[in-house]
Amino acid sequence: MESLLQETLSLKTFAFFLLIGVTTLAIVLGFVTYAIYFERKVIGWMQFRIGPNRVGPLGLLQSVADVTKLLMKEDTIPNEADRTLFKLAPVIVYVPAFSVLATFPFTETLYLADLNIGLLYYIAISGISTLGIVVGGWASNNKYSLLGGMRSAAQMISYEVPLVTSVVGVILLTGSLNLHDIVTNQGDNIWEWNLFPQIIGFIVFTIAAISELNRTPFDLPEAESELVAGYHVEYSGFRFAFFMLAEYVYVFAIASLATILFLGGWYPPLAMLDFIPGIVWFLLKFTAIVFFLFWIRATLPRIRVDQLMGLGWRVLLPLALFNIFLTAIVEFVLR
Amino acid sequence: MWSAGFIVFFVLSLLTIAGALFMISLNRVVHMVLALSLSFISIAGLYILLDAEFLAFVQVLIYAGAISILMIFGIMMTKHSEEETEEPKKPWQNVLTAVGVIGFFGIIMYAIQSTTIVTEKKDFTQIDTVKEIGMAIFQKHVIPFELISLLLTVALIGAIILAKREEE
Amino acid sequence: MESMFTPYAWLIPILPLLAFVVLLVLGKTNKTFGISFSIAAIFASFVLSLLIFWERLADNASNYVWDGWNWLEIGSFQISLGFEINNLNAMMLVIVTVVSLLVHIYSVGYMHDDERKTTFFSYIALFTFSMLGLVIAENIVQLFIFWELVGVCSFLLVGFWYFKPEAKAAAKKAFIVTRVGDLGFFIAILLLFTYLPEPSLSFTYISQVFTTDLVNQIPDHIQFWIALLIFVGAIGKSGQFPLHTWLPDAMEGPTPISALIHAATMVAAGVYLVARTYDVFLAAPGALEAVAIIGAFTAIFAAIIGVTQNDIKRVLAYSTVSQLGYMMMALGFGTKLALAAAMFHLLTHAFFKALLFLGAGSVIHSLHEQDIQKMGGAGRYMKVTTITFAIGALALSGIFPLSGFWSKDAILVEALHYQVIFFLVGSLAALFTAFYMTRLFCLVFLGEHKGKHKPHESPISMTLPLVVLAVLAVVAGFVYTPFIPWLATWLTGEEVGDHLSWTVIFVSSGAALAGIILGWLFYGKKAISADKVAASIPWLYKLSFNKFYIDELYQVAVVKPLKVVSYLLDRFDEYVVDGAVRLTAGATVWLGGVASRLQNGQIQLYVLVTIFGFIIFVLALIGRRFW
Amino acid sequence: MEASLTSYLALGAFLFCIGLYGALTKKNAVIVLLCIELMLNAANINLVAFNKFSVSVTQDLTGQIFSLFNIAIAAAEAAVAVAILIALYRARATSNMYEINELKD
Repeated sequence: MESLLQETLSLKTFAFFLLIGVTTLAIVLGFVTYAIYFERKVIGWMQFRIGPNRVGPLGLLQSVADVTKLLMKEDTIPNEADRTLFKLAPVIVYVPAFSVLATFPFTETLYLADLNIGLLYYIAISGISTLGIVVGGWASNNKYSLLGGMRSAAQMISYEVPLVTSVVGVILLTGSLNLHDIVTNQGDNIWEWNLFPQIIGFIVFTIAAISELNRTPFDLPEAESELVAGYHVEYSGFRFAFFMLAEYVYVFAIASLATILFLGGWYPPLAMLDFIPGIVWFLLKFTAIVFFLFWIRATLPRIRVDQLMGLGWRVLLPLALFNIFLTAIVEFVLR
Repeated sequence: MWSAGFIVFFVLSLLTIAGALFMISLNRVVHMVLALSLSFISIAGLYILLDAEFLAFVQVLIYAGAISILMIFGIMMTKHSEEETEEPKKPWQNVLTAVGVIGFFGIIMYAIQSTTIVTEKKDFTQIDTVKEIGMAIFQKHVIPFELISLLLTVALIGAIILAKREEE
Repeated sequence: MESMFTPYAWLIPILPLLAFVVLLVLGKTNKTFGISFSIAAIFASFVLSLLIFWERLADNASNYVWDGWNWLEIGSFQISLGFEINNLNAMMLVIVTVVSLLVHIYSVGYMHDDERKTTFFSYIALFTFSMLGLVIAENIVQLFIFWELVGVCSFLLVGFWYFKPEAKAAAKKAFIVTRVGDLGFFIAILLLFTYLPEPSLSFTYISQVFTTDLVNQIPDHIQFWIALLIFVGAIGKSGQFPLHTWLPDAMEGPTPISALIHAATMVAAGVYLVARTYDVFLAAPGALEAVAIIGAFTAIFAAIIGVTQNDIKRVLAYSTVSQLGYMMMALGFGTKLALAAAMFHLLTHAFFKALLFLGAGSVIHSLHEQDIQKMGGAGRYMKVTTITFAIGALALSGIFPLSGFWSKDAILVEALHYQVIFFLVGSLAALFTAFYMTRLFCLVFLGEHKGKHKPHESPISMTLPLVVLAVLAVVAGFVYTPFIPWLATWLTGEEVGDHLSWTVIFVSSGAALAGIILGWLFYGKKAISADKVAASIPWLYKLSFNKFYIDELYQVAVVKPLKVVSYLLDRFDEYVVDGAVRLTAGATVWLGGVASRLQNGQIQLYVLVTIFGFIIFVLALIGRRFW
Repeated sequence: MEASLTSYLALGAFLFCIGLYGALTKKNAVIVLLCIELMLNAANINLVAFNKFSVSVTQDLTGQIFSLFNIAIAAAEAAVAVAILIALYRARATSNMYEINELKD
């Protein structure tokens, strides 16, 4: 990236930048489309339903149709809304969501940027989305959306703390913030992954991540029964699509991150299985985590609002801190 | 020919200044906060240009992520619509301030221009800056670091106590 | 003889000072203890004085000087604080402490009902301290300090009843009039400072200079001025003409204070000063002559005024002025014997004048009245007071064998030796003295009671000092009689030969007796109408009654011009000085008003001001570079 | 053409002055706080730029570390300041700087 930046800007380099971006965007959009389909199918099966099955074979085009419908819908903006911010908010939410993907190493060689501080990059950039959510809720000039936005922001900030602290153990083990290094520091065997040494971290990370994603059982910001639909209640059409998109991109990101941090990235669970390409292993693990998220959603009831903050600050944060402490001591003793 | 670096610097500076100016001139407080967030993020970009990636993302994390939202929370907890319009109650004070600030700027620019600083563009790409920073903080600057941690704790407790509603 | 107690003489003034401090600290919290403490302290001082006096009685007891405490250094000049004990001030110590002790005891009764009696006691303790310090002062600067302290104390005490306008005025008058004399004294000190060959102001050295050839290093006229100016100081303090006016007015103070001032402390200070620096006067015959003339004039002048006064204390006050004139006159004769006579008169006068004042106080205490025209017949009710007062009056009049007779006799003998005119003036003054004392006694104690209050005898604490003083007034005279001139020998250190002069004894006794008989005829038997006599020489009566218009003269000659000057200065002050002050103040207030608008509580404005300050600072810094 | 140290310093000075102007004229306390944060950022730009451009033997990162401390302090300051504002708002029902002038009494 540095070398690229140092070059004089020519049409060629610019086109190259653009191409990378567009490709990534296409992949992500494809993922989101089929993640929604997958989610609906999974939940359908779990609830003894069939799920989407009408549009296309096995209903494979259902999500495409939904997205198309959203894009073609009328663009409505409430009269009393702050128009500029109302338009800006989805962008603020989506751009960071998309940007965080830049540092993920999917395999040994397949990555966009080998950033020294990839993990920090993820944490920092994803924080900006919160701003978008609050602004969106405020700009709608609707008390439900405002409340949803505030709740969402409070929840995201609160759970960001245990999320970050839970990965410190991994950073301690690796001695680097570089995601590539974190993966390579793990090994070809399942016991060489960070999963078992960092099992506490992994559990905290998973719970905090679900909460970060505003997914069940932590989907209080958009609890229909009490808040209509949360911060995006006034949004419709493609602006709403952006929020949805961002949410699913974050699902993608979190699943990738969990894979990278705890599940050995592209490494196979056993060394003898390394004939299978790394990308396959990565996708398998990734899919498992996504499935797990959907599974949770289908299984668990929503947590009560007064339990939410308590869980974050009083359970997860101490646990994560304990994990750091423990890791540090073990590291110190072993070295 | 301008290098990509310079163009990036130019654009980022422009964004930073634009954000700051918007913050000064916009009417609604939330807009101001967002404008300033733009500045903060652009400054983070400048840090990357200066090979301070770690600092850049700390900047994003703290300023764009935490402080901006904190300010928005502050606004939402204190705001009222009557304060949305900023009518200058004391125009002479604004004019005086403008004069003073321009004078101040002039002095600083004069100082910058008249000082000859031997510069050398160092290359930080060869070293792991994160590691270096970590080493420096925990070895060379460990006492300031501990003090900062103490400060943050005190600020945390203090803020909670200050903002807590008094017991009925 | 080894001096055992003399080295501790410094304790004598310190004890009253301690009493003063204790009284001051206690305030009004513990009146009984404070007063007891102060009496105990002064008693201790008295005992120590007696012991020292006893030590001095030994033959050839050398003067004791201690000046170990170096106080000031002015160039090569050293002024030390210390004390000196010689025969003269040993005697003074006894006089002062005994009178002060008796006044203390007397005050217990006299001030019994006063709210501020502890304050009163603290003042008299301070007064006693000042006077004792003055007496034992080792050098003339130290003496001057205590001299001024005495002035301050007299101011405080005369104005003790400050709620009375007369008392206030009298206090101010006492302070200001004596200040005129003090100025002279101070100039004298400066002259000494300038002209003394060696850098020292101790009495030892001064006396050494003026008794040896060293005196020739000082120009003659300077010697004269030094002596005269010292005498000016004494005039102020001792109430000599023309600065006597404060003394009668000082009667506004409580009566024990009058006794203290008139008998032992304040007025004696002037006489003592002249005696202390007698060598200086001996070197300047012109000044001596002035002393003698002023003393003589004061003696007769005050005696004449005393004849017509109606206030019991004023009569006594003029009597004091007159007697001080006697002493001064004696000092002016310029012989050692005259000095001894003056000091002897000071001693006897201290006793009988204190006695008279305390007796008068007792009468006032009992009658609540000071005008003798409204008194009468007190003798029947107040036996002790009457008898002691009679003794005092007789002693003052110079009736054989009371103390006043001997001391007056000693002075008149010297006067006869010096110049006959002084002898005649002295005798005439004695006649007047005897006359007005008789008048006073007759009007107060004899005749019918006129007042509303029924007189009663004063309490024991008041009569006891009267008795003691009466005894002293009777016996004190025997220390120096023409037959046994022990005191003169002791004081002067010279053998005094036979000094008997029958002429003097007869003339003075005759004058005294004549005065008493005249007085008796006028006021006792009322054989001759006083009013008719007064009417036959109205100008003299008026002059006397109005104290020769001295106060009025001052009013016209000094006070009025001063008032004009003061008025002009006041206008100057009001318009020019005050104007400048008001201008400054107004400008400051205006500036403050402007500045306070800056302080509107908004930090933003404060920071703005700070920025402007910074800009100005930096611009100045940059500008300096191009200068 | 390269971005020199002077460019960064000028940028920092400019941002600082904007922040100063805002801090001195805005009447909303929250905005004043934001302006102060902007001033801190301007200072940080200078620090990082000096770290990059200054001549030194070792490649130390003191400038960046200094900035880190700055950011930490700024965060603490913002938290406390907002808490104070909320408390003040509760007591005085205003966040208007012009009305917060207790300092003069």
